[in-house]
Amino acid sequence: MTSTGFEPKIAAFVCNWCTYTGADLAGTSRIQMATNVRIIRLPCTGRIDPLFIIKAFERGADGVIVSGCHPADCHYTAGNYHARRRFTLFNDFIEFLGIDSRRITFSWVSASEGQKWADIVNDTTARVRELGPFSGYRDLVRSGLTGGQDAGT
Amino acid sequence: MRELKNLAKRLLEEGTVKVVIGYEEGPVGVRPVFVTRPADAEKLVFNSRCVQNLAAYLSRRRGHIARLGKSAIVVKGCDARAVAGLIRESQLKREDVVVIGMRCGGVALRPSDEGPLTPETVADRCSGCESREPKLADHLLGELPPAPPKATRMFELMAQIERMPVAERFRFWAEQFERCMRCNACREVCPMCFCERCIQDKSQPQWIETSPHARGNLSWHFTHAMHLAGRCSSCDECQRACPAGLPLGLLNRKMAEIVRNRFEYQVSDDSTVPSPIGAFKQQDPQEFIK
Amino acid sequence: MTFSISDSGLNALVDEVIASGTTVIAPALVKLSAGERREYQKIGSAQKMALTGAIVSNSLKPFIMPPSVPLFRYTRAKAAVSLEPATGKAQAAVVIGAQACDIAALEIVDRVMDWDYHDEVWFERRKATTVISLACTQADASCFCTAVGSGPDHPRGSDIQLLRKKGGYLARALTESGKAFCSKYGSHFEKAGDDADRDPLIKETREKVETNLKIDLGAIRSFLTRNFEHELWNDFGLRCHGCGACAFACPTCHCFDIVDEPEGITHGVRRRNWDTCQTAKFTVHASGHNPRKDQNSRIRQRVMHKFQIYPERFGDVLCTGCGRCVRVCAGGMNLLEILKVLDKSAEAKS
Amino acid sequence: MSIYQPHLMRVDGIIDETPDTRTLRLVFKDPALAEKFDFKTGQFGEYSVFGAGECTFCIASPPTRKGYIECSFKKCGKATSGLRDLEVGDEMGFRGPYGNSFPVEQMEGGDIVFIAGGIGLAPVRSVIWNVLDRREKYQNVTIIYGARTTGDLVYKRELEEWSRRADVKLWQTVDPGGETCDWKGQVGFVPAIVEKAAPSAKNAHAVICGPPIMIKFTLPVLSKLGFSDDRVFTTLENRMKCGLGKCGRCNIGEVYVCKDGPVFTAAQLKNLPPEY
Repeated sequence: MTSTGFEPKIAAFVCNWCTYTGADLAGTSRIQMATNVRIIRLPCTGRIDPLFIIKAFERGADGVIVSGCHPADCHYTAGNYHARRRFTLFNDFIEFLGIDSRRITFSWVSASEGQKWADIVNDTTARVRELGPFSGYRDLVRSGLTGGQDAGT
Repeated sequence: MRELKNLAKRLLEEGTVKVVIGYEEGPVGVRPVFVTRPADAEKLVFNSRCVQNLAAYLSRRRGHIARLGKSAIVVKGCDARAVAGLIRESQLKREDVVVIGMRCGGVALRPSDEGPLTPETVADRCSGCESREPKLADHLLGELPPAPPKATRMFELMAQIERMPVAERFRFWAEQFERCMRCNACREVCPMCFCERCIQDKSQPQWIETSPHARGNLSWHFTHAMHLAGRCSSCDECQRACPAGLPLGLLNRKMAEIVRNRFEYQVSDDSTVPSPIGAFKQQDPQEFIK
Repeated sequence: MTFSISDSGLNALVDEVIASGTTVIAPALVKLSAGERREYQKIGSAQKMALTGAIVSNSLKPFIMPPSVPLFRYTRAKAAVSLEPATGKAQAAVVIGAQACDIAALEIVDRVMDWDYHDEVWFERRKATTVISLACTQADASCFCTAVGSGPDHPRGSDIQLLRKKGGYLARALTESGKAFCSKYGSHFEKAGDDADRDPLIKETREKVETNLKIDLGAIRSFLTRNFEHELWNDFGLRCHGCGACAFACPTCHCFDIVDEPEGITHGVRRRNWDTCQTAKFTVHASGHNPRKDQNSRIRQRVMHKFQIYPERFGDVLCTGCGRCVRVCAGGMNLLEILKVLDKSAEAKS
Repeated sequence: MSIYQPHLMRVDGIIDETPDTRTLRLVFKDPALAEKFDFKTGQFGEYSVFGAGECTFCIASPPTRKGYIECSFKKCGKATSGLRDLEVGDEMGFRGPYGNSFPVEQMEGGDIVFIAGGIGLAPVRSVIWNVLDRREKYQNVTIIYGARTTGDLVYKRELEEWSRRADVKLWQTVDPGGETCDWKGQVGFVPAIVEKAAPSAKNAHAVICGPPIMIKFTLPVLSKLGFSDDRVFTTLENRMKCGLGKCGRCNIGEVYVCKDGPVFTAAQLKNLPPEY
């Protein structure tokens, strides 16, 4: 437990065929890992819309993991190739909007890589814990006077 | 532009097209015009104040224009990229539109900006434009004017933002999106935004909060830029149409830069080249994926 | 009662009001990537005020009816629900140096917001705001306030009206809260001012605006009543993108949407957001049927609501001629042009 | 409390009329309000499901029955799906009553013909029970109700009850092809059945509500039978948000459906611009 006692909340969007099974393998192999991650299962990385990641940050997630099958392993043959292009754009563009891309981990974890999944979880949790909480997005709501009408002093 | 008026009159008289979508001198600056009668072809003009991207009027969502019948459209190089985009994504058949390409010497920022083009009044997209003579055209009119002066304000703003640390950059965009009132002019004026029902209008689930507070606005503008990745013809109409004066063109410019660096793809007016997000390569970059 | 106040006196007055914790809203210069413009803003000090310059690009609407305002927060605990009103938090505010068209708009919208049901969400901010107008000396080709019963120095809706003169302003207290404000900050005001010293530019501005548009509102209203299906409506909608920027920039457009926004599984907030009749989803029924199918019918609705529907019920037009709808339109729509066509058709008919 | 804050209600009863139509019986959480609450038949309200939004329905129960209100709705959007997920005992919101009402006092002493199609029976049912609870004040009461198929008939128990009453003439019909083998009612579209029923127009009023196509073809039949346009009442459904004249959404020409309606006479309908 760190001095500040901050425990990051991390959302993980994983593909059902490889990473979810890999994570399951990590569990059955009794591999110890951080408990900050909440796994959301999707059919394929191709179904992981950047909007899901934005929604996670919008609702107060401090970090996000996106993981799926290695290229050429995709159950739907090309899901992860399309996803790779989308994540490439997402990763650079999110940085431009001012969201630290170190809060997001993209990875390929196959069904047999239980240990790799545990490492991903631990590394991401440690990194995000060090980056600190990220409630900036969720608190962007300024009720009452909005529309940027504030010229300051 | 005598050539343009005669061509429009001939096309209408022959019945090749039912409407010519072009520019006219409006009460406050140049504005779009829909010429259906040959006599009205006299209204058509083409000068450095023809800023609007008329390709937005070709999208199927404009039922009341499509009903007029086959159309001819006056395009500059940047507009031709949008027409190619509509054809590439099968919103429009090539033979359903007569493209009147205009050789362009750069346009001003606003359709009401009189006077010659200077680095302060020229539009951002015109600096270093290589498509001043559109290739996608059935007719190509006008001599090629000299290259426009270079406007540097967008490059300076882009550099300034990129120099900021990430937290300050978040605050910069948060303040910008604090001004947005979600009138959606950036969506309605964009030729590549032709979805029948935008994701904002889908309420089950409501992915993007429609309330105009900074959080909902950031999610919307982020998604808009992602949906335009590798498709945006960088005509900067979204930036011009924004009543709050947000630098929306910057978002698309950054996305275009990422697409160029990562996938060596440049949006062009050649509709046969597939857009990058629809396709993929085995050896796409993936150094950021663990 | 006409006072006068010097430039420095007004700055001192503004600083004192700010120091007292009251929000002060005034035109301020804003530097944007899209260039510099004058906007009503909450200012932190008097020197932020920019009382002269281009026409103010936004209106006072965001301060009285913000683009998004929470109505109440709900929390759900299993079956039970508890509501916590989010209204009732409006602070006292003073608007200084507002244009006549923006202030007249507040009073026009007051009528709708008080029609049978008193809309507290609107009136709590409205009552907490003292409005000090400044006679307008900047008009462009899109202004037509004189054509709709207003004008650059029209006092309608102002608690205190300032009129520029050499070295300062004439100040006319027009309402009870205006007089109360003048007496509260009496030290800044000097002895009675003479109306004759007012800046001649005000009169020139009025003449300039009068050349932009001259119409007969009554004729237009009766023409509109009988010509719902006139074919002239089919020509207006072609260049319009149907975005709604005109309705959002307009100080008198008051239509809104009510939306629930869950911020978690068990709690969230119900918000009132700006909306516009220019989009299809404004009137689409759950069955998919849409009484206003294309853009022409939506433009007809906007013109009808302003120049026939509202006047039929409240006597006045729902427009103050500020010209913002023309300035923000990306498609080049022009309300002055539409009104001229209607005025000509009304004359031809009668 | 602002005019947009709903009263809290508790779901007291749920009846599934058809696979996609449901009736909710709602009671006020605050008993003092339950006592004081009153409305006229034909008025509507905004029903809130917190987190999903508000939807606009007429109050389907008659004002003569105190202590609760009912609404019937078809699940087809976000808010109605939210309503659909409510269980007995859950709390939700109600704002109202809004709008004008059917002039049941003016109809006293004469005949009344009720014509309804599909879920259009909901607003009409409120008027029917309002009339039947004071049956002695009216002459003949005829009810003509049609739906696409027998499965689409709503308020089946009440239809059963009305058919057994001697002082009510009930015609039930289903669209051609919608009937089942043991269907004893009429078969045909509502306008045809109205023509067949041929209720007398002498000193009579009509209350009609249903899909626009049914109203379009039934009004001429009624005028042929001698019903004058100002004696035929219908209720219009337009998209609404505030329900009290502020949000600028429900107007047809200069008529605000939430303020001047939702109840209109056929005469008023005729000079409304074609925008509904």
